[in-house]
Amino acid sequence: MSVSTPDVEANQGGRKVIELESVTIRLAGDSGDGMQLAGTQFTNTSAILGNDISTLPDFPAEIRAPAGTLAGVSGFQIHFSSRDIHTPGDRLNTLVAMNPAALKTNIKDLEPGGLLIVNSDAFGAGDLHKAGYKSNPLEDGSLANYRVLAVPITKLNREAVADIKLSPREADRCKNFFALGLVYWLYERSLEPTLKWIREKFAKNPAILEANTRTLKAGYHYGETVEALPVHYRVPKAQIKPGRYRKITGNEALALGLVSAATLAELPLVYASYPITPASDILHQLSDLKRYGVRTIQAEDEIAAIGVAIGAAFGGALGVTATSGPGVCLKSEAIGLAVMTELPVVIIDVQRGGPSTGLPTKTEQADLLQAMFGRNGECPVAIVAPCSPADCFDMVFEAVRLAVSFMTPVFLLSDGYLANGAEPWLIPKISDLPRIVVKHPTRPNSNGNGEAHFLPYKRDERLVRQWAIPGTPGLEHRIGGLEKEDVTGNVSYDPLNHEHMVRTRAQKIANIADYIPPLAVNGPPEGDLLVIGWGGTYGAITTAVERAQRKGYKVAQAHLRYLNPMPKNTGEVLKRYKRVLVPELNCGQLRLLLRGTYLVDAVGLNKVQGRPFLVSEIEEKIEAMLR
Amino acid sequence: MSVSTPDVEANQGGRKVIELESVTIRLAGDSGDGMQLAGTQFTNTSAILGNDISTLPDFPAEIRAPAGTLAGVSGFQIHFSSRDIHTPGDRLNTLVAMNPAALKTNIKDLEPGGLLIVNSDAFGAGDLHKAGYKSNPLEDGSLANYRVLAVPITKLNREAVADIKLSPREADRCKNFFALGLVYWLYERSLEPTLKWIREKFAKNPAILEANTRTLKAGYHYGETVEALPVHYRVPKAQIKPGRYRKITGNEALALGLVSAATLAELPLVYASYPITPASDILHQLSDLKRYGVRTIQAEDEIAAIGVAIGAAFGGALGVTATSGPGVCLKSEAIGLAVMTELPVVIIDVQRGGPSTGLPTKTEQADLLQAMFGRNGECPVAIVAPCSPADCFDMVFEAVRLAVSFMTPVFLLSDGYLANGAEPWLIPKISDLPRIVVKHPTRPNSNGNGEAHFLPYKRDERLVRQWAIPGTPGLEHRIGGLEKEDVTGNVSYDPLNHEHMVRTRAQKIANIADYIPPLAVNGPPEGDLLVIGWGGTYGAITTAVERAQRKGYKVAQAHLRYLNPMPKNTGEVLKRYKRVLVPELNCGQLRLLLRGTYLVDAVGLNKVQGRPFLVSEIEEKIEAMLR
Amino acid sequence: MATSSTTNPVPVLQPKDLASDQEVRWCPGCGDYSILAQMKKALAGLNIPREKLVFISGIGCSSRFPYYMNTYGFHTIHGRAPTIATGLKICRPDLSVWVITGDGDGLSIGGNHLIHAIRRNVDLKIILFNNEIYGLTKGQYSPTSRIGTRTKSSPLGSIDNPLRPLSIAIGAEATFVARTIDVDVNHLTETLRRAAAHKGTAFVEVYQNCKIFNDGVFEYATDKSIKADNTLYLEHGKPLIFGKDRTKGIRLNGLEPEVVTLGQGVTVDDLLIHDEKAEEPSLAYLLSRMVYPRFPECVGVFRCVERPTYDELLNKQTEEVIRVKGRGKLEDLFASDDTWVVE
Amino acid sequence: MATSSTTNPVPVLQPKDLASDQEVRWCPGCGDYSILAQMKKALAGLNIPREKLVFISGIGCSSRFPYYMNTYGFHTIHGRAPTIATGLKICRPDLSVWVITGDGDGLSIGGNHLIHAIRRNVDLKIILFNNEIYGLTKGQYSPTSRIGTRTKSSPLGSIDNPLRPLSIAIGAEATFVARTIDVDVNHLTETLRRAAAHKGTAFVEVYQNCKIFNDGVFEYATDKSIKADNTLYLEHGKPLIFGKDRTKGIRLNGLEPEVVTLGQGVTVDDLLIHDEKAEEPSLAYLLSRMVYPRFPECVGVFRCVERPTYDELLNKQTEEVIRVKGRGKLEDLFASDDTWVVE
Ligand SMILES: Cc1ncc(C[n+]2csc(CCOP(=O)(O)OP(=O)(O)O)c2C)c(N)n1
Ligand SMILES: Cc1ncc(C[n+]2csc(CCOP(=O)(O)OP(=O)(O)O)c2C)c(N)n1
Ligand code: SF4
Ligand code: SF4
Ligand SMILES: [Mg+2]
Ligand SMILES: [Mg+2]
Repeated sequence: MSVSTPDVEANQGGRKVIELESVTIRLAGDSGDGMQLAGTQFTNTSAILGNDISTLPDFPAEIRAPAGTLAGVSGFQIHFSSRDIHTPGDRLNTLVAMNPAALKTNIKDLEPGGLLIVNSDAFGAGDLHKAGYKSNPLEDGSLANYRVLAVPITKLNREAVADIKLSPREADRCKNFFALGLVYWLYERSLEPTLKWIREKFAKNPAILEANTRTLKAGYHYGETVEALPVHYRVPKAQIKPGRYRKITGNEALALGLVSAATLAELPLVYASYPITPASDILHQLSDLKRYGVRTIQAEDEIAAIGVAIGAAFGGALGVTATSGPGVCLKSEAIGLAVMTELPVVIIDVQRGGPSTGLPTKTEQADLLQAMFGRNGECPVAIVAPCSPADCFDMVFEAVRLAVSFMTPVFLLSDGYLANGAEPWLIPKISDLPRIVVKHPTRPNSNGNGEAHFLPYKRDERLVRQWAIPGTPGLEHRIGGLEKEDVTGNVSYDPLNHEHMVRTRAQKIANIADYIPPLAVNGPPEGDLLVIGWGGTYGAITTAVERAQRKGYKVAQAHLRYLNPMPKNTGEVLKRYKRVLVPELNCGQLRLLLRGTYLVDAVGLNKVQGRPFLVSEIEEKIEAMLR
Repeated sequence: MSVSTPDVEANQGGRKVIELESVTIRLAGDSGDGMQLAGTQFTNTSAILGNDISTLPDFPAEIRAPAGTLAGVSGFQIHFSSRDIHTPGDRLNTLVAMNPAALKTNIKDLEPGGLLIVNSDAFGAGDLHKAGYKSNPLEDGSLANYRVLAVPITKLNREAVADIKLSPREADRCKNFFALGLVYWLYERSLEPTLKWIREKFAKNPAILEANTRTLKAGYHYGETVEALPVHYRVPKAQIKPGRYRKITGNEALALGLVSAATLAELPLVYASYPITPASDILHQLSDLKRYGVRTIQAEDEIAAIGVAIGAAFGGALGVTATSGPGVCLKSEAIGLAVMTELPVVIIDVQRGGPSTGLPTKTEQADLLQAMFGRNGECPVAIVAPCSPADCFDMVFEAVRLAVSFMTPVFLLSDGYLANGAEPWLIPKISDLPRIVVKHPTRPNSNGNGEAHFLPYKRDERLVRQWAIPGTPGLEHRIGGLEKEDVTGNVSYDPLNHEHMVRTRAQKIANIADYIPPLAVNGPPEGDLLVIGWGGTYGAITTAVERAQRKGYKVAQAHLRYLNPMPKNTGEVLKRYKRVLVPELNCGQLRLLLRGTYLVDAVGLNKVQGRPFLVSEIEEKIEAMLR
Repeated sequence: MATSSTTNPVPVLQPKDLASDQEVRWCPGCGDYSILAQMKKALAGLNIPREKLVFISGIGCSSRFPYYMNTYGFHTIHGRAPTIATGLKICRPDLSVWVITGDGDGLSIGGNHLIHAIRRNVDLKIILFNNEIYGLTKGQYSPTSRIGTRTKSSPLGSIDNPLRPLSIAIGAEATFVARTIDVDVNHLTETLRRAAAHKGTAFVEVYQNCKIFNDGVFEYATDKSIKADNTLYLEHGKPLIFGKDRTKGIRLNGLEPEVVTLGQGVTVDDLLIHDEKAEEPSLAYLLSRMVYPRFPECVGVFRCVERPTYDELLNKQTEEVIRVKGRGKLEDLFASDDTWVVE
Repeated sequence: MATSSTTNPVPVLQPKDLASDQEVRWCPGCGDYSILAQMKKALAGLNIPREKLVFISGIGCSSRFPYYMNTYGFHTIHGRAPTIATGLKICRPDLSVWVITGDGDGLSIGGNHLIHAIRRNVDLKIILFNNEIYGLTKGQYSPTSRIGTRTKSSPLGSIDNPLRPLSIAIGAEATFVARTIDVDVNHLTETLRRAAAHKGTAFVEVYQNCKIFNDGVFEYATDKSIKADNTLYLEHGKPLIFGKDRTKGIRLNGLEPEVVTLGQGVTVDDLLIHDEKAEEPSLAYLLSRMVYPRFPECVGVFRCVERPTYDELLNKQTEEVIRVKGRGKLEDLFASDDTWVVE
């Protein structure tokens, strides 16, 4: 979102203040430069200030590359606004580059005329060479299209902390806070929240505390004093639903959601996982929540992880496992076992760039058809997909609800963008959270020839079997992966029984459609175009569609958070629009399902770059289709 | 195929001879009764006699059940005809049941008025009990709808071999040949081929040789003499393409096809597999063909098996692995690696009943979407599917051709029915077999900055990269599962490169369509209905469609032997018919692909019983749709 | 499967109480029958209530076992039983969890899960039916088949050097390792009882005859006329003596065992003494290397030591934090990061 | 990757000839750098032509290794490198095939393939970089992490009893087993040379420091001031002596090793003599059990014996039938079942 025309022109401290609706900035530097921390501080401050926010970190590839190299660049992007926003922003209004490598890898995202703040101390010949610059961009005119503010950040930071007892390394480590202070001034943010954080964080280390405090202020004052900055900016409070908020990433939301769902369902949570980017953080989060009764197991591989989850489910616990695409391959046989034995397990797939090892740190949506069909035989499972970081909380809750109330494995499809992206989360009242009621049977469920029997595959009207658990006297039974006889669950090779069971398993999943909300439409109930998506593209699609609507196009948006089964009204919604557009970060997977299921001539907008959609990309496609 | 009205009535040896077009018989007994052997003998004899044949064994579940139980019944069905036939037959004209269990499990398939031959000596109280009969079916009138011939086979066989030195067990083991002899008489078959087989097989064991010879003849003469059989039958020679034939099962054809393709491509064949029903026999076959230069490895699991195949391919060999559905799950991650590294491997999936362990010995077609989509990321592979046992030879040849000429993994989808079913195979002339030309590069393929370089991901006009193998000086290079930079193959996280490579991999597979035959139509070029199928349903569909055509319906048939990519004209063919029917042994997997790709409102005929289609089932559906 | 119910289980079970209603489907003469019978006998003695017993298996003839026990049971997928058993045990320490596996299921496809369950010392009783063949898939050689074994998949004889189940288990830090034989019914029963009594992973290899595809492969250890000379029954604290008339023994020569005959100069005191409690597993390992025909093969408990179990440690860790910090409330959890209020 | 070509390779390679054009991407200070350098040095000496060298790895920091060698290389998938290396070796016995793996890649997800490659004795050189951590995924504990290791995934300390790579390898019938240390450059080079010289699976554990996530975990074995007392360098046929002034040794007490000080009554003759060629692996196993701080940890070649390799046996079997029966012709193959002619 580029700078909108100034609403207000004040004259304050001799400086112009320009009020803006939304701003997108990115802090970029070497992995060692602490950009993630500075970004987090800016985000928190802006949130407390009352802006709506959306952020996205950009980590370097998995291994720490040598300092100063392109591969070692780490960035943190913040979109803050006085309006309700849904994405971390397309183009940057301001870029802070702590070294040449950071400049080189990020400059392309800065809008023409955008503000570029660089640490000029880091542009020595060696630094330039490491970044592959033949000449110094600060001097060769290649940055002419931008407003460049070259600041000797290293030097100024050292001066700021000069008379504090610190090793040179420690001293230099503070420079991210100098930059942060400068940006705080630039956007009229109060230093207090960060100063408070510094006080708490470094309480045990007065020297560091003092150093960070001083350099933060020094950065701020530098902004005030230096002539080079004629204006600074103001982004007013946004209209936000009142309540207590926190910032949450998708992976955090999944962890919290799982603990909440288990607690409210009164089920012990057993989380078994094998580390894999970008899902590992869920394991890290949950391992730290043992006091909430969570049991985490780091298994020897993905097969073992889902095995543990299935075993836990057999024992009456909430069995959950998370992984990314390559791990889903390995879990697929065991998922089939859970389908055949009709045990509730939640499988989280934090999708990343594929195929094969692919792009482990990048985002993609290309595992949908794998989740639908990636198993032998007719093997239906339920699939849900959150649409934003905070929505991960609600949808993992749904995944748990569906798993235990339909005795089925449920896939939750997240992605690298949702996993690491953050947004404000209105902390829910516990009493407002859905209750999940689980009843393990305690007595036999039939009375064949006088004797009481337990029939493990006897079903209720929704076709769901009972969750009888070991330790219950009189309900002893055996389950397994061979085809089951209807009702008794005995092994059966009978042809008609097999057909009956295949169709029953399919119908049970289909029945879920009666227990999920219908597909909602954002925009006119009918019209020229429906833009339908799923997962993490929600924010970009929403923003694009709303812009197109403001331009007067008859376009609506629908977003599928339930992918199998789809909401009952999906087909009917699709038919209400002349054309259908399906933006996906894959080659058209949802599109195939919609076309095959509903015979609509859906068009795809497909991007497979390991990056989320830019709002503009979708906006252009919409206009191209309607113009 | 029920008995057609008699064409000829001869009077021969005081007996009527009725000439029939086609006959279907089944020999059923306990696993120990040698029914498979008797069936094979009858098949060979009929083939030599000039009939067209199609056979299907019906094994008991995997473990040998106690003798005489239902679970222990083993059957062998033979369809022999004076016309060109495509299936083992729907209903039985004659059933031989060696014990009550065999009767109970098979009688339902005998046509009304059909001939039932039972070994009356095996109907004691104990035998009846084991089979779960409350009363003796030979006496309680429950068989009134059939022509029952109760023969004391055990007794007669013992008499026949009485004065030969044999243990009682050895003596009784011969009784299958008594039954065989009787059936030979019934259908006017010569004993000579079987007598010859006996002479060769038991050359080292005169007693057994003599016993089998005698009892075979005794059975034949019993037919001649016993009054109970007023008629016998004649099935004349069929019009069959001249040449040398052998009987072949799908699994045999795959083994022979692989060896042939490797030999003609001048590639060493490395076949790595982990045993699994119904694919194990391919491993058994190939382990016995070491003198054809085959290397077989029984790996520790399916993952290791495909790992070995990929490693062999990297080394310049033809790497092949085979499994069934559960094993495909385990191989899926490694298949992704082969897609990313663009190495040629052939993956054979002999489909069985699913999901999970499912019905290991039964047939199904439910792994199509798994083969298409069962991997993380956008991960396209080529897929072919043979349509008959003998076609397994041709299609595995195709799989090899596509794999090595397009540097891609290729799936071959067989199934339990094709694997164990047999039909005559016209032995090809070696000179008529397709040549597969493989050239491993021996010198660098570029000249970047003066120096000669080898670029592993440089492609030809079909987008295929070169197959450079270790040991070649100057071509040293590294490949792997991380996204590759175009041309150089270096690891690349570049967004646009990723998109380019994803689309390039997809396009390479799409390009295969230029190198496969178009979809052929059997029947009118346009009309009311197109019946389109894939895999082992070919025989049943063909027969049903031809019958409907004879009844005057405007119905045509097309069968997909290439499923990814599909033949270029597929969409155009589909559009030429008012309606489209897709019979599948699954819940509609090809149907989803056709609808999603071509937006045709294809209707499904779906059977999921672990059994092949009956011709009548398809015939009825066709008429129901057109009536 | 449908099972008859006894809402208040009889305190002392009879073996027959442990039989399910399912028809047993192994081949006539299969060694599995005996193992099933002895298992029922062994468990009947322990008065663990039926509903507390769980049998978890992979895939194979042996893995059909759970269907025949009137307890809770799970016939899972090939090679993965230890993972599912681990999941069950960690959340249900109250259960007695048994894993039934085969030489293919446990050592071929399932080798990794087996060694990880063992090294973690999850409180599972793992019974490996070793018939040196793949029975269910109709007779291919297995990872325990001796070199040269001719099968459908090795018509010229297998070339894969076999694994020794006990050596692998000991290499994987096992706390309980034993070997027994299908037809030695008393020893089998006793060994199963010992396994049940062990806290931690109990790994038991059972020599099991596959009547159909590998008949007689253990004849040297089961044939009345010769078994005494080819097997050595281990007893804790006792010298290693064997032979028809117990005149032969095992002596250490440096670190190599050697067979000696008692009498001519050799006395019982020269013999190696068995110590199943030895701190270091070197003795158990050495015994696991003794292979027929060069040596008699040891039968009995090779090693039995105590170590905290994984399930116990895992649950302790949770209980401990809860004890110290108190059970977490969702409210606190949600507020565990900086929060702010919007009016 | 694009690589400069030398169509007729220089007979004797220099280490630098083995460097690829790819920028090395490990963290500054990572132990992997040293292993890479010594590998080049070790191989340069052997004059195996570059094109005959193949490095196959799984996934992990360590597994990036092949990209940095100007040989053939394959960065495969997590844990599966031994299977792919086996496939390559059996059809290309002419190549020198190296497997690079980590403690997670080789012992967690890949444990099963590792033990099967070892027991089959496929002619592979398997180098396991043991840093007792998952580096690439940013620091979770691994199957070799000591109990109590605090990581992102074990904030309260790990509870999984670790595997000892050498014990597992020996339990899996290994023919060559060695241990060396990233910073002991000469020993590392020499050990890699020994591995290269072994015919069969050579399994080498390298203590490797992960600067970022597990820094200093091997300090006891690398710190100049103390390493002499905490490590014992094995030499074939020599007594087990160690210590700063080589006054300490290892003596056998029954089957338990014990640390003794030479001098007071204890002479070198009392000490255990190392024998890497011992027929039975019990000694190697016992040495693999010696763990700091109770014992010095052995470094060097634990075991090195000859056994036919899998690849060799496999190819022999084929050559043999062909020699005896003659190379099969397709015509015979097609006619291998009864045939009949239709005129
Ligand atoms: C994933 C998978 N691969 C292969 C199989 C086929 N299979 C079933 S059991 C078995 C081996 C059985 O051998 P073992 O474990 O020794 O058991 P046994 O039958 O000898 O008791 C195999 C290969 C399968 N069911 N699943
Ligand atoms: C199937 C699969 N699961 C998980 C991962 C994630 N992963 C990559 S490397 C690794 C472990 C690396 O540890 P190690 O083998 O010790 O190598 P190191 O990085 O320590 O050298 C994991 C879990 C993956 N790439 N693939
Ligand atoms: S095949 Fe062998 S192991 Fe399986 S049931 Fe029959 S005898 Fe037992
Ligand atoms: S994370 Fe550790 S092992 Fe990986 S490169 Fe960095 S220092 Fe080396
Ligand atoms: Mg077995
Ligand atoms: Mg590691």
